[in-house]
Parts: sequence; C-alpha cells; structure tokens
Amino acid sequence: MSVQTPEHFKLVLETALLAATSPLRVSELRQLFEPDPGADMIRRLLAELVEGWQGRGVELVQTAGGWRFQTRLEFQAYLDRLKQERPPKYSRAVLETLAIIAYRQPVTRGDIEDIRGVMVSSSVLKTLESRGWVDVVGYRDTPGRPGLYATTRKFLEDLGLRSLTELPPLTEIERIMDLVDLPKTEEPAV
Amino acid sequence: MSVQTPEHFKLVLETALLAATSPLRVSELRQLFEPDPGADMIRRLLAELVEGWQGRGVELVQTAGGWRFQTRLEFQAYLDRLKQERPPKYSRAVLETLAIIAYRQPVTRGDIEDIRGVMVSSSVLKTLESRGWVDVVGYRDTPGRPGLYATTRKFLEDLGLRSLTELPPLTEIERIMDLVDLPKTEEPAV
Amino acid sequence: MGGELNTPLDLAPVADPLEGVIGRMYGQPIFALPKDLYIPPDALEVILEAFEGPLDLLLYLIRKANINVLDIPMVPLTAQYLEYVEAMRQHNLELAADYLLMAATLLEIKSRMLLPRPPRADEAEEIDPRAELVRRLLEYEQVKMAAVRLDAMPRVERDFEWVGVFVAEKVIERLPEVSLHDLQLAWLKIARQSRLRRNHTIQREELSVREHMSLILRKLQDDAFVVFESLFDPGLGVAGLIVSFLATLELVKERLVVVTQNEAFAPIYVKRAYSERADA
Repeated sequence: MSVQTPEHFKLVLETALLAATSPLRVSELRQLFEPDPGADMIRRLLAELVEGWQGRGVELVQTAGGWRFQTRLEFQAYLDRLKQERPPKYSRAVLETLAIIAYRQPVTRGDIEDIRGVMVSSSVLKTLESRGWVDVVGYRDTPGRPGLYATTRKFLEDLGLRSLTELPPLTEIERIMDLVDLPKTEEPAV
Repeated sequence: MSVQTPEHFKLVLETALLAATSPLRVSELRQLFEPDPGADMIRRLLAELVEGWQGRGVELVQTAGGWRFQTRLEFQAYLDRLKQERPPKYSRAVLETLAIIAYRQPVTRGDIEDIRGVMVSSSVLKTLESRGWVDVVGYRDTPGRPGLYATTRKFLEDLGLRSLTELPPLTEIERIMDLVDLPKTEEPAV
Repeated sequence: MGGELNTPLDLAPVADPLEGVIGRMYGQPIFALPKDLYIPPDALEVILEAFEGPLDLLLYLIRKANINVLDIPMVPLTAQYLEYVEAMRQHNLELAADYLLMAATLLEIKSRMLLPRPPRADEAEEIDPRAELVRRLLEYEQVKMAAVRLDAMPRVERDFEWVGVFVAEKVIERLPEVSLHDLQLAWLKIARQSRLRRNHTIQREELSVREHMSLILRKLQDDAFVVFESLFDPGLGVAGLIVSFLATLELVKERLVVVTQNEAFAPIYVKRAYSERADA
C-alpha cells in the first residue's frame, strides 16, 4: 500500500470517488496523499480515470461541486427496473374511452358518451391526445361539427401492434367476459 | 443498449451494483434483464465481476443482504483523511453486551446482566439499537415480560457477514483455562 | 492509604506485566499494579474504572496471580477483592451494588469451604462451593474475548466504506402502461353496460375497414382536395385495396368525406366533409 506509483495514486483516487457520498474537489482529493502530489498531478490522474471508464455504465464527471462517479443515462432504463414503485395506472374512463376509439374509430365524443352512457370529460381525451395515442382526424357533419377521434401510429407502436386488426377480436372478449362473469356468482366473498 | 451480450449484461450488473444503496440479491439482479437470464447466469457474471475487480481499491462482496461493492480495508487509511469525523468507538460495556446478544440471542437484559455481573445501563442498549445492530424481537413469558434482544441484518451487513455462523467461534472454555499457562511458556511477549 | 492495603498477599507474584498501559502516574505510564497493592490515589480511579464489574475485577486478580481458575484459593482472593472494594469506598467512588453482592458471595463461598465437610459416603456428589463462581468467571471471560474479536472485525465506516455512486436520472414522467389485456378489460366493462350488445358483432374485417377510415381521414388532414387514386396504396395488395375502398364508401355513407367529380372520367377528388377551419 505504500507504493507511490501513479497507478497506485489512481487506484486511491478511484476508490475515494467511488465511496464518496458527495462530489470531491481537487483540493480535497489532494488530501488523500502525503506528501501532496499537487493539483496538476491530481487533474492528470482524473483525466486518465475518465478515459479508463469509457464504455462502462458509470462515468467520472466534473460537476459544480467537484468530481463524482455517476451512472450513464443510457442505463437508467435498467436501474428503473429495480425500483419498487408500480407504474401509474389510467382511470377506467380513460381506458374505456381508448377502447371505444380503438374499436369504433373514427368516433366523436358524443359517440363515446353514447356507448359508455356517461359524459366523457375533456381531461380524459386530453390525456389520450397528449400521450399521442389518439387524435382528431376529421369532423362530422352534424351540429357542432364534432371532431372525429382515431388511434395513431404511436398507439399501435406502443402496444406492439402492426395494425388494428391485431387487437383482440371482440368475440374473444365476449368469451373472456363470460369467464369474468363467473366469479360474481361463485365467489361472492372474493 | 439493446445488445444482449454477456459483456453487456456484466456492464449492467456492475452499474446497478455500483449505484445501489443497499445490497442486491440475485433475485433482484435478475429483474434488470428482460427476458430473465436466470440465476445461474447472474451468478456466473457476478463471479466474473469479482474477478475483474481484483487489484482495485473496491471489491464486490456477498453479505447478508446480497451483493454489494465496498472498499478494501487497505485503502481505509487514505479514505480516513477525507473524513470530518471519526467513526464511534464503543466502550467495553457496549461491545460485551453486543457479544452476548450476538452469541446468545435472543436474550433479555437480565440475561446480559447475569453474564456480565453488572447492571446494563439503558444507554448501552440504546447505543446498539440506534446503530441498528440489535432490536427487540419478542418478549419472554416471565414477570415483567422482558424484551428479547437479537442482532439485526444490518449488524451482519455492517460487519460484512453473510450469516451469524460467520462470526468468529467462541473460545472454548477449555481453551480459556489453558490460557492460564500459555503466557508463561509460549507467548511471553504477546 | 489504609494499612490493610499494604498487607502482603498470599497470591503468587505477578509473573508478567500487563499487556498495556493501564494508567498514568505523574506522567509515567503504569504497566501493572504494584505487587504490594499500594495504589497511588490518582491512579486508583483509572484502575478501578477500567473494570467492567466484579467478575472483571476477579478475573484480573486471578489472571494476574496466575491462579488456576479451577482451583481458586478463596481466602487470599477474597481478601484481595475486599481490599479493592475498601479502596473504592475510601475514595468515595460510586460503589455499585454489584461489587458488594460479589463480596458477599465470596465470603459465603469462603466460609462454606472452611466448614468441616459432613461425613458423607458419596463424595462424588459433593459440589464444590466454587463451582458456580468458576462457571460465571469462565463464561464472562468467554464473552470478554468475543467482544474483543467482534471489535477487531472489519466494520463499515471504520475499516471500509460502501460504494454508492450517484444515479444520474433524466426526470421522465412515468407514464401509465396499457396492455392489450387492459383494453380488453375496458371493453368488457363497457359491454357489461348491456346497451352495447350490438357492438359484439364487430368483426375483424370491419375493424380493418374502420382502421382505413381513420387512415384516409388522416391523409385528408390539410382540407385540400385529394385525388381519389392517391388514397390507395398499391402496396397493400388486392385485399388492402378493397378494404381501402370499403373504408372510403363507409366514410361517404357516414358523410365524413365529400367525393366530387366534375364530369365523367374526370379525376375524382376527395375532401373532408368538414374541417375545424371551415367552422371558424
């Protein structure tokens, strides 16, 4: 441990930076060594460390507060998988509206309301529009000229479909519905 | 990022482990990937990572809670130079109480007092509890229903142990008795 | 100091110095208690406070004198223990009840050992009055050693640090995920509202027509007239072209598009029936 080679200095720097809970300034990093190797030496070794960590999931960066190791953004998707939080869910209104637009497009807000039997709030449609899953593709020649909603290519892509025909056929849904209806009568306690 | 080579898997594992704030189990590490590469694959890559970090200031170790990176003991002298405050030193009372709880758990405060032959002050137990090393895991069915103390997983993790069985074995009573004669003949200087 | 502290002891002389400095007297380190037990007033507190209790003190006395734990000479040990306790009392050190309790225990054992043994035949069953004390001493010594070893074990923040590098995160709004299953369930709920039974008749074919209705409307977005033929992508194949054509007819039927042709064989133009801009 007393070998004072640049390689060993680099190991110490790397270790200190990996274990640090906040960014470390060059002035702090100099304190790791006795005698003080000087700021230039530290900076040169830091540059070599940055180089050495190329292509890894973690990179050494200089922030306002000093130097620190941090994960690369490209790895965020993996790290997110370790998070326990469950993804948010759309409300029943949003999902039903989306289903109606997907199966009955192009449809107006009035059509959706007729089918659902309840008013469709603007926020529901706005949610789907801002997600880029539905948009207005035309207007119907009826009083008020309501917009006609249809699903977008992004909707297909996000659900992994090549075309709407890959949506589960409604006959299948009917079958599922029968299955789903079963528990109602058999397992009232659940 | 979508390259599913073992090398890439290793990068992702390494990144997750370097960024984790607590140990990660193999079952958790499997969640990093889709599809699940299986436990054997993860273990093989972990072994390769351990190998790959040889000679560095940081090592990948397996503790009670799973796998984590930690700095090597030989580098602590350097890291201490950056520390503002010294880690706490524990009194003999605290350490002996900890030893009794570790080796004889679960034990009541009365048990500890019997073994040590003195009162155990509340501050001693509070020190260990606030460090997160011991806690009350139940109550003995005797008058006063005294709390039963046991060591925690954090205790094992803080000592880098996988389980209590990795604690140094207790000196056998016979050995203690032998020690009476040892210093005279064999180890006068120690 | 009281005279009894100078009383010579029957114990074996101290063979080895203590392992380390146990106190300081006039700036000089004290390595061991003087054999005659003369304790300088300044050092006494240091020495006595170093003991964790009566068991610790007894163990010290026993180890110092190199006595066999299994055959403790109770008379001198008790005498020496009591001298320490007396020294504590004289120096007004807070004397824990534990020390007094141990003094009583030692005296009791001592007296039991001095009593003539009852003439009993089965000597094998005779219990040494010291047995319980020996057991406690050994158990305590075991714990004492375990504590030293525990303390010597590498410990986080003292001997090593955990690595936890900063996690760089783009703040991304977590969007809900929707699966086909979700859509199915949603439709299911709609269908439960029985008014919708007729929708069950929607077939795959019709769905593709409806899809193309949307696609055609999308092509007509800029409200201009579009040449009829340009609505059809030959790449779709015959079936695709038919579906596109059916979709156009459906759009006309639902009066969503306007089809115009100035004269026979002239180009057919298609336009959205109504646009937002026309409304304004």
